[in-house]
Amino acid sequence: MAKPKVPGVFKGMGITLGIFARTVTKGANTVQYPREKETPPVRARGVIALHQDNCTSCMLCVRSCPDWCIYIEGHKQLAPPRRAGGKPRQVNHLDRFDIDYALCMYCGICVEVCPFDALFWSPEFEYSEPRIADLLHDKSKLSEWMETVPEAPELETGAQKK
Amino acid sequence: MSMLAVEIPYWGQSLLRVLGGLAAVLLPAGAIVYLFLFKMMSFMQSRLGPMEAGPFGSLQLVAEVGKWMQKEDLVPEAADKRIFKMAPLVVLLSTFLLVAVVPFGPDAWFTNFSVGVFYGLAVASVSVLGILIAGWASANKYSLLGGLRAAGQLIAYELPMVLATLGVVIQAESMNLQDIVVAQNTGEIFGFGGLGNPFILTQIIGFLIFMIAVQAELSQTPFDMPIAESELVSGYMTEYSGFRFLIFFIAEFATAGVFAMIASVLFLGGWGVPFEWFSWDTIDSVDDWMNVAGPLIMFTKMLALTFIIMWVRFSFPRFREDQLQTFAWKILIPLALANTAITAILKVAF
Amino acid sequence: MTVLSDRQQLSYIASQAADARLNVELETEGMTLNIGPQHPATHGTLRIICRLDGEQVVWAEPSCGYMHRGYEKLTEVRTFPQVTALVNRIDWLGSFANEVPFILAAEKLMEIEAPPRAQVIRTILFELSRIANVSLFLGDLGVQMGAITPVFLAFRDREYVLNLIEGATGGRFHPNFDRIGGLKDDLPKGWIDETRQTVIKLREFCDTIEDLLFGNEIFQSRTRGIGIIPADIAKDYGLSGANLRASGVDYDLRRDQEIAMSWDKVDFKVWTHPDGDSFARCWVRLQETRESCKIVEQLLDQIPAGPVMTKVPRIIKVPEGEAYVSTENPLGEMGYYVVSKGDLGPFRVKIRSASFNNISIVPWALKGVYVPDIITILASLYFILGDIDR
Amino acid sequence: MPSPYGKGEDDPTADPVEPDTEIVQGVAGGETRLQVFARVKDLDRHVGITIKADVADDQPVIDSWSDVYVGANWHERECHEMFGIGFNGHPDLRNMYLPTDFEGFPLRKDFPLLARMVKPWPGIVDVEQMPADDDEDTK
Repeated sequence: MAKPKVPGVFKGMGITLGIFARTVTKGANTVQYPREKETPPVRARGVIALHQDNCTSCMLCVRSCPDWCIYIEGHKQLAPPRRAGGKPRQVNHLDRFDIDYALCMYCGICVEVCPFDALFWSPEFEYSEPRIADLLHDKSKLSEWMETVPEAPELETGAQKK
Repeated sequence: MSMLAVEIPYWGQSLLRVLGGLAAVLLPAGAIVYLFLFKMMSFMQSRLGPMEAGPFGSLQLVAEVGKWMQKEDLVPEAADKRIFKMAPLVVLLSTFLLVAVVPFGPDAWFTNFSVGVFYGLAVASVSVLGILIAGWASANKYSLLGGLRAAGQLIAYELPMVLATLGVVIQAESMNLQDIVVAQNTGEIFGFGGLGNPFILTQIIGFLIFMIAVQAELSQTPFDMPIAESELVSGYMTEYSGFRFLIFFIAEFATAGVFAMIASVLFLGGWGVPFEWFSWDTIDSVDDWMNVAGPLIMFTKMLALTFIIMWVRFSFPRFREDQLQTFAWKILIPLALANTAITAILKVAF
Repeated sequence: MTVLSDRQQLSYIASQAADARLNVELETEGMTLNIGPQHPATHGTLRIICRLDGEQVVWAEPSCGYMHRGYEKLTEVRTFPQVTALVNRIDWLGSFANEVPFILAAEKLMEIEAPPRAQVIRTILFELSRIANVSLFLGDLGVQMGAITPVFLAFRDREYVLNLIEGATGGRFHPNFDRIGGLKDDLPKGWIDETRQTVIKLREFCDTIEDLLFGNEIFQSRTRGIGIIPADIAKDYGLSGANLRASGVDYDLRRDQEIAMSWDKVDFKVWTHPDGDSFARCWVRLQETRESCKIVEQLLDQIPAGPVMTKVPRIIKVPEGEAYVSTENPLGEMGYYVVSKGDLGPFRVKIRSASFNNISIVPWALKGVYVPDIITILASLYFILGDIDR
Repeated sequence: MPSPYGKGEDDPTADPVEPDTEIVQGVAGGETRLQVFARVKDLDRHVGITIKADVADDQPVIDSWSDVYVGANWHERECHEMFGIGFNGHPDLRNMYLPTDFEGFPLRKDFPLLARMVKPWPGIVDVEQMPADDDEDTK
C-alpha cells in the first residue's frame, strides 16, 4: 500500500483509539438490557404455545420429543353432535398438557410433527424462574403464550409455497 | 507547614501528612480504575462499561470495594499462612513509601529529601518482594510460576528505569525532586523560556525507556507474564480473594498512579507550570496559591501519562518471558546507558 | 508470505535440543503441571498433564473425556429427525455445519437429493456458520496471547451473523433446520440483503483484526516459528482443515469432492501457507473467513426459485445400508458413517470429528516448548471440546 | 426402541417391548458380530477407501495400525474401550474417555443405556377409553 509501512504496533493502537472515538461519538453496540430490549427475529424459538382446541391428545409430540419433556393426559368423552339430531361425537378431552422447559432443548420437533397445528413457536424469552420446578408450564400457561405467537413471515422471493 | 497562619503542633502535621498520603495514593487509584479500567477500556471495545451503579457507573468502584470486603478471604490450607497474609501489605507499602517523596507544590510535599530520586527507586523495588512472597506462599503451582516470572521481570526492568532517571538527574544536577521540577520550569530552550525546559524534550529516549520500564513494573499487558490470565489463571494473585485481593487490586492501580506522578515530575515538569508565565524566578518566589494548583496540575499530567499506559495495555498481546528478558537486557539497558553517556557529554560540553 | 528459511527452522530445533541437553546435565527435578479441565485456555474441559522442567515442557499428554456425552450411543435410540437435533451440539460454534454431513449421508442412503434451492441455501448457511465459528477464533486468539480488545470486536461482529442464522432458522446456536430431503422452511423476506450488509461488516472485522493483531510485532514474535508442524507429520496424525493447509498441503473438501452442495457453482481460493507454524494456521483461518464472505456473496445472487423440500414420506424409514459423507467443517474434516437397518433411527453412527485428530498431535507438538507456547499452540490448533469428546 | 409414531402400534396394556438385543450378524456385510473398518485417504489424488475387517467372535483382537499411521493411535484406543476389540502392537491401550476402572464396553448393543431406563417413557401413556364403554379401566 502506498502509505509508509506503519509498524504494526502503532497501527494497532491507532485502531483502538479509532474504536474509542467511534464509541464516544456514535455510541456503543451494546444494548442496555433492562431498559432497551432487542426484539428477537420473528422465527426465534423462544417458547412453545399451545392452542388447546386443536389438540386431540394424539400423543405424537410426546413420542417424538427427544428429551421426553412433554406430558399429556386426556380422556374420551361425548361431545354434542355437530348437526342437530346427529350421534354425539367421541372427543378426546385434554386434562393435562405440560412441557418441562427445564428439560426442553428447543429443537422444535414437536411443533413440526403435530398433525393438528396445536403447537406454535413464539419468540418470547423472558420466562426464567427462580425455582426450577416452576419451569414446568401447564396447559393454561401454554395457552397464555398463544397471544405472543407472531404471524408467519412472508418468504423470500422465489420461494414456493409448500 | 505553617501556611495556614496558625501554628500546627507537630502531631497535627504528621496527621495531615498521613491523610495527605492516603489521599495522594487512593484518589488517583480510584480515578484511574474508574476512568481507564471501566470506561476507557469499554469504549475501546465498543461497549459502554458499567452503567448501573450510580450515574454512568461512577459508583461501580464503591460497589466493587463493597463486594470484595464482604467476600471471604480464604487462606489455602497448605499455604504458608503468616507470609501469605503479609504479601499484599508489602506491595501496598512500597506504593505509600514511594508517594512520600513526590512533590505536589512549592511547600506541599511530604518529604524533601536531597536524595529523593535515589530513595524513590530503591523503595519501588520493595514490591518485588511482596509479589515473590505471594507467589511462593500460595502453595499453588500457577502462583509459583507467576511469582518467579514476576521476580525475573521486575528486577530486569529496574535497571532501565534507574538508568533512565540517571539522565534526568544529570541534566537537573540534583537528586532532589523539587530541584528537578524547578530546573524544568525555569530552564529555557535556545533562549526561549515560555515553555520551560521539560526534560521530555531533551530526554526523549530516557522518557520512552522509563515508560516502558513502568509498564513492566506494573506488569501491564505487553509485560503481564506474572498475571497471564490465559495461562496462569491470574499468576501470583490466584489464591487471594476478598479483602486481600482488594489490597492487591488497589496496590496495582495505586502504583500505576504513583509511577505516573514520578514520571511527570521527572519528565513533564511535575507540579509547576513554566515560571516564565508568572515571572517567578526561584522556588521561594512562587505564590502560595500554587500549593493548591500544584496537586491539580500534577493530577492532570498523571492522568495523561496513565492514559498512554492503559492505551498500550488494551491494544497489545503479551511478550513471552524470554523475549521480555532479551528486550530488557539487550535493548533497553544499552540504550539507557547510551542515553546517560550522551547526556553527560552534552552536559559537560554546554 | 515469508518462507521460514530452513536455517530458522534448524536454529529453532537446535536451540531446543541444546536446552534439553542442558537440563539433563543439571538433573533439575521436574514439576508436573495440570493444565486442568478447568482452565481459561482450553475451549471447554480439556486437561493436559505436562511435566515441566523450569518453564519448559518435557512431556505432555492430553486427557480427554470430561465432556464425553456418548453421542454414538444416544443416536442408536433416536429417530433421524431427533438425531439432527442432537448432532448439531457437537461443534456448538458452527452448529449448522454439523447437521449437513449427517443429512447428506441419510439422503445418500435413500438415493434422494435436495432441490437446487435447498442446496444453495444449505451452502450459504454452512458458510455463515463457518464465519461465526472462525470469527470467534480470531478474537479468542487475542485473549490467549493477552490482548483483550480483539475478543470484544469478534463477539460484536459475530452477533450479526448469529442474528442472521436465527432469523432464518429460529435458533442462534442450534438451528436444527436441515431435514432429510431439504430444509424445514424457506428464508424470510429481506433476509438476502440483510446478509449482504452483514458480509460487508464481517470483511471490515477481518481487516481490523489483521491490523490490530496480525500486524502486531509482539504477536508475530509470539507465533512465528512456534509449534512448527511439517506437512508429512500433519498428514500422519490426520490433521484436517486450516491446520493442514497451514503446513502447505493443498487439500480442501469443498473443492476436491463432488457432494450435493453448491460449492462447485462458486469460485474461491484455497489458501495454504508453507511455514506450518502457529502464525500460518491463524493466518490461513483469517483468509478463509474472507473467502467464506466471498462465497456467501456469490451464492446470494444464484439462489434459484423453487421448492425447498422434495417429496419425502412423513415418517422416514431409511433403507438398509451404510454411507460415509464428510464435509469441510470450520474445524476440519467432519464425517458421518451412518449404518441403517431400515428402521426409524440409525443402527450405528460413527462421528469422525475434526478436533479429535487435531489434538492427537499435541503430545508431539508440545515437546520442549515453553509454558506460554503451550497456550499459543493450543490456540492455533483451534479445537472445540465437544468435537474431541463427542 | 419404543416406536415414536403411530398411536395404534403399541398397546399400553402390553408390557414394554424388550429391546431386541439378539445380534443380527453383519448388517453392514460382515459374518461375525464385530467388524472394524478404517478409512484411509490420499490427499493428493483425493481418493479415500474404507477397509473392513471381521473380528473373531470369541477373541476380538486385530493388528494395530498405529506404527504405520500415528493418527490411528487415538482411534484404536477409543475403539478398544468402547467395543473391547484388542489391538496388538498398540503402544498404550489406556482408556480414552472412560475412567480407568470402568468395566463393560458401552457401545456394544447389549450395554444398557441407563438414561432411558430410569425415567418412564411419557409416550407410553395413552388416552384411556370412554369411562362407560368397556369395563376394564386402563388408568
